[in-house]
Amino acid sequence: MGLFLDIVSWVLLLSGSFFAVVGALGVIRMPDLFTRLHAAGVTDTMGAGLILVGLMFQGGMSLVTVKLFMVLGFLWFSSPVSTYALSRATLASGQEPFWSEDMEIPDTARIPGMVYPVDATAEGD
Amino acid sequence: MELFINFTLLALLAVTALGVLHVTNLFAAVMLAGIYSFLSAGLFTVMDAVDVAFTEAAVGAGISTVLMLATLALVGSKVTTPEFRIESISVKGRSRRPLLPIVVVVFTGGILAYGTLDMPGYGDPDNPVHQHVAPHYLEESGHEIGIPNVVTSVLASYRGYDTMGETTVVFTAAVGVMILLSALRRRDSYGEEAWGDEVIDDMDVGFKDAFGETMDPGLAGPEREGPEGGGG
Amino acid sequence: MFIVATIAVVVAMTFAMVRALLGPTVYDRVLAVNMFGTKTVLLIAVLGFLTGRPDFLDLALLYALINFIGTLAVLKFFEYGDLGRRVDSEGEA
Amino acid sequence: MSDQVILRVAVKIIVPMILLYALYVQFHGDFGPGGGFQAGVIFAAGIILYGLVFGLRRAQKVFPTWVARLMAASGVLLYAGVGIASLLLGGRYLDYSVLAHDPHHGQHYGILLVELGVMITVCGVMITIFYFFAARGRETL
Repeated sequence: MGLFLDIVSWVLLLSGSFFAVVGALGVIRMPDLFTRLHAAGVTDTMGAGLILVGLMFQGGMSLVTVKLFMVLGFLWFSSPVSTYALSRATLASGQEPFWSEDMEIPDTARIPGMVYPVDATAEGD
Repeated sequence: MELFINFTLLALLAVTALGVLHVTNLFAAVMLAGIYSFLSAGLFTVMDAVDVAFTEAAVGAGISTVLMLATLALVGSKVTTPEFRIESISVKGRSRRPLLPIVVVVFTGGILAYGTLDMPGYGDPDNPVHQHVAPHYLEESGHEIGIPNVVTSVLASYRGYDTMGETTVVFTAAVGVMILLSALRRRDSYGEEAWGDEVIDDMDVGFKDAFGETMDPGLAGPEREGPEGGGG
Repeated sequence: MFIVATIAVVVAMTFAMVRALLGPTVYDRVLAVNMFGTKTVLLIAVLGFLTGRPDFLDLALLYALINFIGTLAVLKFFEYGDLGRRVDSEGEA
Repeated sequence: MSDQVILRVAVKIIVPMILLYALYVQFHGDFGPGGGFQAGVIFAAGIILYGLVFGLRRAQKVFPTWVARLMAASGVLLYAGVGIASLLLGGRYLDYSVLAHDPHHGQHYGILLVELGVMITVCGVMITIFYFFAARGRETL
């Protein structure tokens, strides 16, 4: 049983490390902020999640596991919120993501007062 | 292994420090200062100074970014470029290059680095620090004070005077900030008719509540214009 | 095995820092700092297991909670230019 | 700018946790890392986060300025008062052993009170400084 738990935790740790490095690589390699946000999301969810769950298997039934669980909970709570706030602030600042030409932007996703390139081309026609 | 982590973190720390010097946008400098704080907290953790790392985490990540941004809101984020500074110096007569400061800094740094050669190694039990009172604290804290965390017992009991002085310093810092910013506000209020800012009125009301109605008329804002609807 | 995780986290930290140094816009730097904070949480957690003292997790917990504040302060600053305002229109604008 | 529901809901959930964690750091400081200074800073950070998202005015309704100032002063007073109390009880200044019949208990009470004083002062000071800076920032707008 102990060996089985160790193997599970190793696998989780290794895959978590993989996701952390890959996501970080994406943060460097991606072309604009929104795609970089996507890559950073990988490290925040998969990387942090798998590594922390792997550590939980090592911690066993103890206070350590509870604390790890709380850390994971807070990370998974705060990191999407800050990603949301960041992307929103970036949009509001006027930096535009790579829209495709004929992409439909639903009304719920629009920020009031912002000019979207799709509309501009549509009005131009 | 710990050596590897130490080296990497220290190298990153140095790179961050250089980056803070290099960037001309002060917002970017604030961001890099945040990274610096994270890195030093990591280093403190590696060096087992968990309480220090705790302080660094709380202050560096939570408060100092906010306060630095608040300062930037007051002073603006532009930094004068080095060219401009050189010109402004050369106006005075001699054209001075920033070579002298670099020489001084490198020389001083070299002397300091030379001085460290005589210091005992990190964690060496023969360190002078570990010779005098530290063994007493570590050995006697258990039955003299009776709490498990020696750091707390040293901080609050053995060195209670120091901590009280530090608390007073923190308090004095707040008083200083209050005096400085209040003085600025006061000077503004002479020139202007109205504040145009309910928040500051709120603060003045709070001041009155705390210290009674006796206020310097120069400090007190004009009457509040009825109840505001906001906040709800 | 913790060693692999530690190295991976440190490498990820380095990448995040490269982005913070390069970052063309300020938002890239914010992203990098936010990610750096997450990686610090991971590093502290993994280090605790690596050195056999998982008590350090309090620190990781603190970072997980506090990291949020810096990011929000920066974003609020950029969106509104000041820190004292409510984050919507009905407040004081 | 439309309202940011996500941000406000998230902050409403996370601020109590930060405040609770500050109290944990405060009272767990005898056993693990942490203590009065850290707890005060964390508590203040929670209030500041609230102020960042809900605005300075609402934060000042939750945590009025005069409370912050009162805390900044009374923490130092509490600290010094513990010293005076130990003087009056026949010990030396800030010698907590005389605070209770058992020296250990006295030390416990003393450290608890002293750390509480540090926390109160630090928390009040941080919040006061934030209020002042944020209010100044609004003037320049």
